[in-house]
Amino acid sequence: MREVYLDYSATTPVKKEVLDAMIPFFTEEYGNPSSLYKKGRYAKAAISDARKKIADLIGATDREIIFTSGGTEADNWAVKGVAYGNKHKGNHIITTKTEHHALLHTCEHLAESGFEITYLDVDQYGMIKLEDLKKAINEKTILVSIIFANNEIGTIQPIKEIGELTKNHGVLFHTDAVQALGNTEINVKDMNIDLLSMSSHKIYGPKGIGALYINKKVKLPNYIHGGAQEYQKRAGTENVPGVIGFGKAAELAKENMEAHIKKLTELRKYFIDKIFEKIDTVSLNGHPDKRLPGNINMTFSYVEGETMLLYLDVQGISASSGSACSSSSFEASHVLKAIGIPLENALSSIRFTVGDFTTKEDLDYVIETIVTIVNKYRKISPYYNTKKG
Amino acid sequence: MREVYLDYSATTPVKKEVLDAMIPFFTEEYGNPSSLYKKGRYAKAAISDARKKIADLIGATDREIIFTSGGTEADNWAVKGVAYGNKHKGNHIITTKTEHHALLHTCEHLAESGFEITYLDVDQYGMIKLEDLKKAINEKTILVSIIFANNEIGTIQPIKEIGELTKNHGVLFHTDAVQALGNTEINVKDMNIDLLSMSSHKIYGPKGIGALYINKKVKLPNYIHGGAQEYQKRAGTENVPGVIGFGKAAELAKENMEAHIKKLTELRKYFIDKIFEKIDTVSLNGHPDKRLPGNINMTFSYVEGETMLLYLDVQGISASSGSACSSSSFEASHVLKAIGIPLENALSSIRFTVGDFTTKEDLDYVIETIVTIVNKYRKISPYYNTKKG
Amino acid sequence: MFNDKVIEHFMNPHNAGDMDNPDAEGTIGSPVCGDIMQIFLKIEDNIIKDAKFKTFGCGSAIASSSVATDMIKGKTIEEALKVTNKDVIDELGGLPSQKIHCSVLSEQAIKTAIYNYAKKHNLEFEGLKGFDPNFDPHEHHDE
Amino acid sequence: MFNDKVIEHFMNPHNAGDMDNPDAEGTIGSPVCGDIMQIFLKIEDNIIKDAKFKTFGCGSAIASSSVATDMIKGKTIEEALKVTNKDVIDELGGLPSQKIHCSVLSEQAIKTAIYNYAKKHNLEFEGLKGFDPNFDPHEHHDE
Ligand SMILES: Cc1ncc(COP(=O)(O)O)c(C=O)c1O
Ligand SMILES: Cc1ncc(COP(=O)(O)O)c(C=O)c1O
Repeated sequence: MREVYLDYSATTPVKKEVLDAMIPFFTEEYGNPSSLYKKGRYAKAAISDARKKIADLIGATDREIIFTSGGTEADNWAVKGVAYGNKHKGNHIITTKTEHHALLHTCEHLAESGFEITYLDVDQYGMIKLEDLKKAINEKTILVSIIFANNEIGTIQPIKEIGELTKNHGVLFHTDAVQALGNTEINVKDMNIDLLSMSSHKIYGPKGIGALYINKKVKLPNYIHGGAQEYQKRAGTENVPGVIGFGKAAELAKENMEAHIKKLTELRKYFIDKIFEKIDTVSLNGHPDKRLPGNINMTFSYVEGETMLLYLDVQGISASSGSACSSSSFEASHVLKAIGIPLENALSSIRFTVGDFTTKEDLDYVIETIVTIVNKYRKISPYYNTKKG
Repeated sequence: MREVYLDYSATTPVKKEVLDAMIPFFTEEYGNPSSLYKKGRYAKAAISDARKKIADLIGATDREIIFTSGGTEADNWAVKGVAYGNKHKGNHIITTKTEHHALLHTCEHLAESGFEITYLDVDQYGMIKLEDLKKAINEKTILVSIIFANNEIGTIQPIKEIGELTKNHGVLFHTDAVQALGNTEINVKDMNIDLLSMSSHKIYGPKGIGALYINKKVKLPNYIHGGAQEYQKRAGTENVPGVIGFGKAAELAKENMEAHIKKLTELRKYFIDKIFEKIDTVSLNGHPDKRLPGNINMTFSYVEGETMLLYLDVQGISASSGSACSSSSFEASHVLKAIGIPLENALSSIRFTVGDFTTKEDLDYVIETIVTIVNKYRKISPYYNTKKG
Repeated sequence: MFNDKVIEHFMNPHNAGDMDNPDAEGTIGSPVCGDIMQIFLKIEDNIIKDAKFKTFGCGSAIASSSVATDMIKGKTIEEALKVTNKDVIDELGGLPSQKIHCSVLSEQAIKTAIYNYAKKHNLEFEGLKGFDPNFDPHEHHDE
Repeated sequence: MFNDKVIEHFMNPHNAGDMDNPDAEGTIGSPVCGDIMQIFLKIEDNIIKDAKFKTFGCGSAIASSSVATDMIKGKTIEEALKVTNKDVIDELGGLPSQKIHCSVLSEQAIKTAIYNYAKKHNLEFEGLKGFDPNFDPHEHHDE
C-alpha cells in the first residue's frame, strides 16, 4: 500500500544529509564540549559551527543563539524569563488566542502567580489587528508574544509591523517561530524581534533540540541552572549530535528556502483546487495567501474528523486534526474557535501539511481517498441528509 | 598514537547496539508520538518500551519515569518543583556541599527568592553524617537532596539510610543519581527515594536525554508547560531517538551491571596500585571502597593539574580535573575543598574515570605517561624542591 | 489502537443509512458534544425486523452501531433491550478505553428508539425501567 | 587551543630548573592563586648571562617562561626590562585569551628578580619605574 505522510507540521523526517552529519558524534566524536582535551574541543568547535548556521538562517549573530531541548522549552524560557526578570517593571503580557499550547499553558501558569495576560482576538483568517495590539499595550506591559506562523491554520502574522510597534513602545517582543522557520523569510534585526523560538524537528532535523534567539541587548534570567554551558545561559551537557543535526538542517533550509517554498506552495494549491473541484461544502481555514507554504486546513462538513483520520490512516495516509500535541484527545481546536468556526465544522476539519518529500502522485492518491471517505460517511451523516436531502 | 579516553564520568561513547536501536527513528519511524496514525502509534509504543526499561533499572513503575532533556533539567525540576509546590509548608531545603552544579546553582537561585538552604558538611571521604542530617531537619524542611554518587571523587552516600530518615521525618527525598545509574544497585522503593535524576549520556546512551523518577505519591508541579506529552507532566515533542537510545542503554546497563562493576573495579584498583607503587607523595581522594567502580581521583602533589592534563592530552589521553562543566575554567573544585584538601593539592588533582572500553594496556600507557609527567614537572616545581631537596 | 474487526465494521459498516418509514427512531447526542447517533427500527409483532443507523461520530461509534444493529435484528424488543454496550464491545473484540463511550452511544440510541416506540404505542418494557433518554454518555464513561 | 610552538615549549621547556648561586631571584604568585613562578638570573656586567625558571603553573605559564628566559639571555638589564608579555606572546605565536595572564606572570617574575637585584645592589633602572612587585596578574587580565 502507498504510504503518504502529510503531517510535516507535526514533525519531519530527518534528512539523510542531516543524519550523516550527526552519526560521528555518537560513537566516535563523543567528547563533552566542556572538556579541555582534543575530543572535547572538537565537539565544541562543531557546536560553534552549528550555532553559526542557525544564526545565519534568521539574521542573528551566533552568540545570540542558545540551544534548548526544543521549541517548548524555548517558549517557556522566553516568556517566563521576561516575566520573572521584569516583575519590577510590570506584570502584563500580551499574546493571542491562537498560540501553541507551549505558549498558552505557560501564560496560564503565569496568570496563576499574578501576571495579567491579554489574549488578542484574531479575524476570520487568524490575523491579529495591529490596532488591537496598540490598544492593549499599557504601562505595565512587559512582553508581547505572538506566534510567527500558526501551526494549525498556517496564518503568518505581520511580524515586521508588530516588531516596529513593540519597539516604539519599548516593550519586548517574543515570537514562536517554530513553524515559520525555513518556511518564510525571517530576519530578527529587520523585524525587531527580541526573542524567537525555534525547533529542529520541524525543519528535517532531529527531535529534542531547539533554540532560543536572545537579542544581545536583552537580559534574560536563566531557566535551567547548573554548569557553564551555552555562554552560561543554559546548563546541561550539550546534546551534541542534536545540535549538529539542527545546524545541518538549518544550513539546508537556508540553501533550499526558495525552492522549498515554491514547491510546497504549488502542491498546496494543487491539492486545494482539486478538493474544491471534487467535493461540495468544503472550505479552507486560515488566510488564502499569507500562510505557511505547506499548510492546508480544510473543513469537510458533515464528516466527523476522527472518522476521516482513521480511514486515511487505514489507507496509509498520515494527517492530523490540528496540533499533534492535542490530537490524542479529539477536541475542537482553540484556533478554529478563535477564527469563528462553529463546533461541528471544527470537528470536521483536517490539517494536511505537505513537505519536501511529498509528490503530486501522493496528493492524487490522498484526494481520491478523501472523495471516497466524504461520499461514504456523508451518506450516513444525520446532518447531511437533513440539510441536503 | 594511542588514544585513551579516561573521562567516562564526563560522558560516554554511545554503544553500537544503542545507536542501532536509534537509527530507524530518525529517517523512517519519525512519527510524532502524539499523532493518532500508525507512525505516531509506533513511536509512542517504542517510548513506552524504553520507559519500562528505565523503570526496571531502578525498581520503579513505568509511569513514574518522565523523560527530560538530561540530568540538569531533572535536577532543576525536582528541586524547584518541590520548592515552589510546597511553599505553604516551608522554605527549608537540605543538601550537601558536594553536589553537582546543577543542584548547587539551582539552590542558589532558590536562595535568592527566599528559600533557606542548608549545605551539609562531608567528612574526609566525602560522606555526609546521618547525625548532621537529622539535626538539620526542622519543621520548615520540605526537601532533602543528596547526590547518590559524587561525580568528582566517586563517593557513594548511604542512600538507604537517608531514605529511611527522610521517610520517618515525612520530608521528601531527592537524589541526583546521574553518576550512580548503572554503576551501583538502585532501588527507589527499598531506598525510599521520592525523586531521582538520571542522564543517558553517562551510561553509553545519547546526550540530551535524561529522566526524572517521580514516586507516584508525589505531586510535583510541572516545570515545562505546553502539550500533553509524558502523562501531561513534561511538555514538548518527545526526543524519540534519544528516548529509544536511553532505553536501550538502560537495558544493557541492567544486563551488564555485575560484569561492568567487576571490570571497572579491577581496572581502578590496578591503576591506583601501580601509581602508588611508582610515584611518591600521591594520594587518593574520596572513599577507599564506597565509591563509583570506575572513579579514580588522585592528587599528584607539586604538579599543577592543568599542566598534567595538557601533557596527557598531547599524548592522546583524555582525563579531567573534576567536573566537565567547570573544567574550561581551571578552578579549585568545591568538592575537594569540602573534603578538606588544601588548595595547592586540589590544583594538583586529576580525575581518571575508566569505562567499558578501557583496557589494562590503556592504563599501562597512561601510568607510564603520568610517571614521565610527574618526574618532569616536579623537577621544575618550586614547592617540590623546597620540601624535598 | 483498533483491532481488525473494529476497522472492518468502521470501513464497511452494516446497516448504515436511511430507512423509509421506520416504526421507531431514536437520536442521541448533539453537535455540541461532537457525536450524534440516530437509529431507525422496523418492528413487527414485537420483533425487530430491520435496523439502520446514521451517525456523525468517530470510528468506534460507527463500528459499535454496525455491530449493535446486527445484534438486535431478529430479536424481540425485550431481547434487544438486553444488549448492553459490554456485549457490543465483546462482539467487536474490544475497544480502547477512551472509546468505551462510543459503544454506550449506540446502546443508548437503540434504547431511545424503543423508548419513543413504546411512548407512541403506549407500551411498557421491563428493559426500559430506569432508562433516561437524556443520558449523556460523555459524563459517565470512565477512562 | 594551543599552537605547536606553545606545545613544544611546554613539553620541552628551555631554561627550566634550579640554578646554583643565582645573582638574582624573583618569585611571583602563590599557592593561593594557583600559580607560582620563580626566576633565577646570572648577571655579569649588567648583562644577563643565564636565566632559569621554576613554576607551579599551567602549560602556558611554562611555555611563556621558556620563551621569556630565552629572550632575555644575553640582553642588558635595561633591554630585558623592555621585554613585555606581548613580546612573549608574539614569540609564542599567540595564546588563548584566557591564558594571557600566564605570559604576564613570566614578565612579572623577571621584573621581580631584577627588582630584587637592584635593591640588593642599590641600583636604579629606568625600566623598573612604577613596577610593583606585589602586582597580581589575576586581577588585571581581561577575558
Ligand atoms: C508553533 C509551535 N510552537 C511550539 C512547538 C513545540 O516545539 P517542540 O515540539 O520542539 O517542543 C510546536 C510543535 O510542536 C509548534 O508547532
Ligand atoms: C552528578 C551529576 N549531576 C548532573 C549532571 C548533569 O547531567 P546532564 O549532563 O545530563 O545535564 C552530571 C553530569 O553532567 C552529573 O555528573
